[in-house]
Amino acid sequence: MSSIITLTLPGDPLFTEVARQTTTSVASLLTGENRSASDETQFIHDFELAISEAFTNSVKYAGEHDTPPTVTLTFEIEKRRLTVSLLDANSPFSIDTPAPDIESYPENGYGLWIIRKVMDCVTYRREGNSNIISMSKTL
Amino acid sequence: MSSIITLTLPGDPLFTEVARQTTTSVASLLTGENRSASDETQFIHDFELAISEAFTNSVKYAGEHDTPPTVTLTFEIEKRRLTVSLLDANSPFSIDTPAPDIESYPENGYGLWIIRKVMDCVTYRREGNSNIISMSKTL
Amino acid sequence: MIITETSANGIVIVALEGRLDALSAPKLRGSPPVADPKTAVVLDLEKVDFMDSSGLGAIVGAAREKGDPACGIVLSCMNNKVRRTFETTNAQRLFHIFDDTSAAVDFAATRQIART
Amino acid sequence: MIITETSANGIVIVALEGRLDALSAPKLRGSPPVADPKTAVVLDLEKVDFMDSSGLGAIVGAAREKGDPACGIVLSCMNNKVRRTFETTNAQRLFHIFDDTSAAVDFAATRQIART
Ligand SMILES: Nc1ncnc2c1ncn2[C@@H]1O[C@H](COP(=O)(O)OP(=O)(O)O)[C@@H](O)[C@H]1O
Ligand SMILES: Nc1ncnc2c1ncn2[C@@H]1O[C@H](COP(=O)(O)OP(=O)(O)O)[C@@H](O)[C@H]1O
Repeated sequence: MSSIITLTLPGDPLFTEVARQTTTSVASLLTGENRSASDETQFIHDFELAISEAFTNSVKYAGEHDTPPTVTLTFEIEKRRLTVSLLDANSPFSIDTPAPDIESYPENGYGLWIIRKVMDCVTYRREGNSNIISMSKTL
Repeated sequence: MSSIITLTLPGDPLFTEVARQTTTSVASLLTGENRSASDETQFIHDFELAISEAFTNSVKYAGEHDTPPTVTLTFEIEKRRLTVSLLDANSPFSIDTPAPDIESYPENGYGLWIIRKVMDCVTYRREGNSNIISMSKTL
Repeated sequence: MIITETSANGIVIVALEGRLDALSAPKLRGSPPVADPKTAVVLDLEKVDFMDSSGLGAIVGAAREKGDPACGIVLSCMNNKVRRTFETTNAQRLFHIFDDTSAAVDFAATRQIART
Repeated sequence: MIITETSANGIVIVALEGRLDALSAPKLRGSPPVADPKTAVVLDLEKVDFMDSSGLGAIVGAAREKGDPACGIVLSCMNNKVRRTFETTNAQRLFHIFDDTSAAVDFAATRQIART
């Protein structure tokens, strides 16, 4: 059986830290069962990083709306696996971005690449007017 | 204008730490504007304590149900004031508990007393089949 | 929460580390030196990051069951967070509280000799 | 994020403390020694608790605008969390990276002399 946690935040960069800290505390729930401390630290940090990227994107690409945007994070814990999904009301996008062309010293375009690199599995779907990006990793 | 954050957790003591850490990160959003560091620390800690008490009660008094219980926390930030409300589906109760009779070394009965002591304002209401306890404090 | 037991001058020192809440309070309550009514204990609270009323209740309840509650559990190294939980309930009145563990041990040892 | 500027051997050392993300990256990007294309900077990352791609982009973008990107910003004291962000994007290849700030300063000073 899995456990579900949901967190809804205003779509404002001020709340990125709440998204990260909640993610850190949820990811910590999976630790402490004879894994190496460095694997556990990496697991927690990788979620912190991925969620920071995804939340920042949801806020950055929110566009203009009548009502202030919100972002909903859903955490699903199944044994040693954590899946975090972010839902926003932005325009659709593709997660299959190219690797950053690092030699040209790019200032942007790293976010989705980093998410795919640090997670085991990343999926995207469109539901009604919402984007849902799901990121999962097993400890 | 106020900002609203909601967090829904399984009604299980394992998730108390997530409730506390999210509370800590939300309360931290109100700090950093020329308050003394010790006032800020106390403000954050008092919320951490109050939410730990309220969440523990929601879990402890959940009773038997067909579906696993959940607890929903709502955070409302208005300038220097934070209000945290907890919603559960338990039986109704009263928040006007007496002061603990400390000389008799009681093992229980401290929770609501502590919440009232460390918060500026605590209210209770019954909505449908839900209890909502709201706790607020100004930094 | 991590519970470490050592002893000095015939007194058991129980040092706590981490969070003392509804999840960990039963572990403290059930630890042999705390649960045994005849053992005088110094409880070192320095490394308690967080303590709520479930933790407080475990300490107060265990003290009640000791022969001499106020000397059965002696407290040391309370940090500000822990102090807040004690003070909002007036529970600090029930205990002898020391800033360092060795002073707490000396006190507990003297009391124990007086009783025997 | 707190940005502290000092200097040694004619090299500006910019030390960062806290979180380097979308909220704080513009502050780093706009700090005079980082923004000025002619100033060689040692960026001390030891106290960065967290860095995501917005922070990385600010550092990489600022380097691009320096006369000699690889020597315009020299990095020191990267912790594991920061290293992870650099390595997932291969951005560590763009920089000279030192374990301590004084070695980074020596390197930057030598390069600056070589250029003048
Ligand atoms: N939540 C989102 N809502 C709308 N568009 C998005 C979202 N996330 C990513 N995108 C789109 O995908 C592109 C690539 O994102 P990313 O790899 O994070 O790099 P960057 O944000 O720096 O461009 C963005 O430029 C944007 O067009
Ligand atoms: N969320 C809740 N749901 C149902 N009953 C509650 C809830 N919170 C408190 N109560 C009731 O109020 C009483 C007092 O609570 P409290 O002061 O926290 O002390 P304790 O839980 O130790 O009895 C509880 O015994 C319980 O009957």
